[in-house]
Amino acid sequence: MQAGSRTIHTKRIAVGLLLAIALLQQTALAGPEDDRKAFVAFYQSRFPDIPLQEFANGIYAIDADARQQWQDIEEFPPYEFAIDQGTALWAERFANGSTYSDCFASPTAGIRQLFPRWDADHERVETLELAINECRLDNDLPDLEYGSDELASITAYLAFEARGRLVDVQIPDDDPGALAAYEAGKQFYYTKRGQLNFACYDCHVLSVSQYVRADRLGPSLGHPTHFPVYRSKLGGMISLQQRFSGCVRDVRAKPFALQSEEFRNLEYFLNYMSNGLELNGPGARK
Amino acid sequence: MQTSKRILLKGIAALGALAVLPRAALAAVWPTAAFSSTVAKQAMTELFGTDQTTPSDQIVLRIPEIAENGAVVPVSISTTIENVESISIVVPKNPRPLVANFEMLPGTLADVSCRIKMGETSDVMAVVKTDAGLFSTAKEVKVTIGGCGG
Amino acid sequence: MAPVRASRFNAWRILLSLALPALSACATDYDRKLEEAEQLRVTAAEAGAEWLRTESLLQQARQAASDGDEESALAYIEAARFQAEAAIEQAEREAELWQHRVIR
Amino acid sequence: MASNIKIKATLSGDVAQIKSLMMHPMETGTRKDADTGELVPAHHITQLIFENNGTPVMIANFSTAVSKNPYFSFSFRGAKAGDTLKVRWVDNLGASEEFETALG
Repeated sequence: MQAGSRTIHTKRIAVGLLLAIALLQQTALAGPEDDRKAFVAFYQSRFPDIPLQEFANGIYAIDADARQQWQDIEEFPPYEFAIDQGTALWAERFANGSTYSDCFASPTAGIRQLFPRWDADHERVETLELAINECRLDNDLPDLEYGSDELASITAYLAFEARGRLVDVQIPDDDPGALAAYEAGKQFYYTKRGQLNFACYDCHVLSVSQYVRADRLGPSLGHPTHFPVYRSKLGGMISLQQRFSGCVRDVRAKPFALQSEEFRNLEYFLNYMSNGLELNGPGARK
Repeated sequence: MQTSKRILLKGIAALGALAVLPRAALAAVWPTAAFSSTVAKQAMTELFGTDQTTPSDQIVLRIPEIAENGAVVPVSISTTIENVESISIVVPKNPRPLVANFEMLPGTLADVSCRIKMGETSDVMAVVKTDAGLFSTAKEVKVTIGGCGG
Repeated sequence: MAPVRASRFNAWRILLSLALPALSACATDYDRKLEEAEQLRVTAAEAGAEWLRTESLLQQARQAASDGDEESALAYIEAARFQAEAAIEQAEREAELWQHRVIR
Repeated sequence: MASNIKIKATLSGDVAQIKSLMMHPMETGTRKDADTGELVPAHHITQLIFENNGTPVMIANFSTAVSKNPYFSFSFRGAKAGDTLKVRWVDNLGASEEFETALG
């Protein structure tokens, strides 16, 4: 009896150990690329009739009536004024004779897709907005306010120039900080917050395409490709992080500041999930 | 400001010479009473002299069934009816039902699009004025209260 | 405006503390509860979990207090405290739970 | 400075399709300012006039219920490449703006 039960016990421990090792291995293996593949696979199995690239159009890939209205607005979208303003701002010479172009090594069509990126020097995720203000700082100019029309115009212009390029966010493996930032963004995405106790995941994965009052929830895959967007509701442009801020407020949590570490990490994670999709900003949304 | 003064003067001149000026100059007067009216029938009477229209299937009114956003509802109106003088958009449940009025001039085709605001669920009427009278078609557009949007 | 109101409230409290020792205990109670609730809110914020209205509830409490409405002030503090505690619990729970949602 | 009026014109045969977009707040006069709580006065385009080589081809009369940053499109016959299309708007406060473009 005693020997028998001990054997069973040992067996249990062995099985338990094996399971633990398997789990550990799985966790160890589940790097960003596995996350992304699983993320994409979820949406593809949830919407088998929607071609992958269509996800860049957000909810308009799913809702035909809304898509028609969106296309009507895209006939002559109000964000064209923002692109014009951004074009003019981009061309302006600073007092020292330099321009924004001088801050970036790439041609204008090659800038948007470099961001968000891991900035090893500052040990942080650098967004396009941050890079534009870095450029201003280097030229002794004051920051543009995050959420300002001026900044949105410049990003709208750069987004327009980069249309058709692919999202290609890199997580350099020679710097553990990059992976940590990605993981922090991922944790944010899956963490419930606010009085309504919702995670990004709850609306945009679990309940994707369901109604929240009169709105249908859009997929997270492809969400970052079309920002900044002209919002009909506001009659102006907003950045991706302003959208984050709106979502956080909508679940009754106190929003983080624009360009806070939390939001930049989330932007890093979300963009990584959309790697391979076409950039199609600026966009028009309700 | 200079330009606007000139336009104002033109408007006054047009008012003073209603009888002799061609239709183009006539139309340069914004129909204040019709646009100020809070009742659709009254607005139409102010604009056309009557609120009676003949339903017509020769008018194509393209408008969403459910507005994504009441602040921006795309509308397109075209018609094969001949000798169109004007096309108007009337939203009876809006605080000011007459939304817009487009004057057709010689050569203008009866095919217009714009984006309008709707305060609540309502019919949207396209009214086509021709030398043979008023024709119309209408569609209901549901305006809902958003959740989070875009 | 605000400093004037605050001093008026202080004067009112001093008056009360002279005349009604029992009620003056309430005023101290208010200070202590406000401080506690504020501390909890800060803890929730540090966990990145503060709810939307907690801060404005505390602001409403201060406003009610400066208007001399101690009952409302205490009710606002209580509501803020509830939110802050719930947010902290939520953050503690989520520190582990989020991992179970990750799409694999 | 970039213009506040944008035109996209396409010619097919002698028919020109004109799409226009204007930057204008189109205030209804019934909206309250979020900060002050005061009504924002009505401010909207009243007329939009298109002329081709000096001949009016469309007069659009707008109420406050045309969306912010108005879009308007129409077509007319009798156009040819090189024609000058002029658009001018006037608003209820007496402001106006115009823009010219060549067809084709």
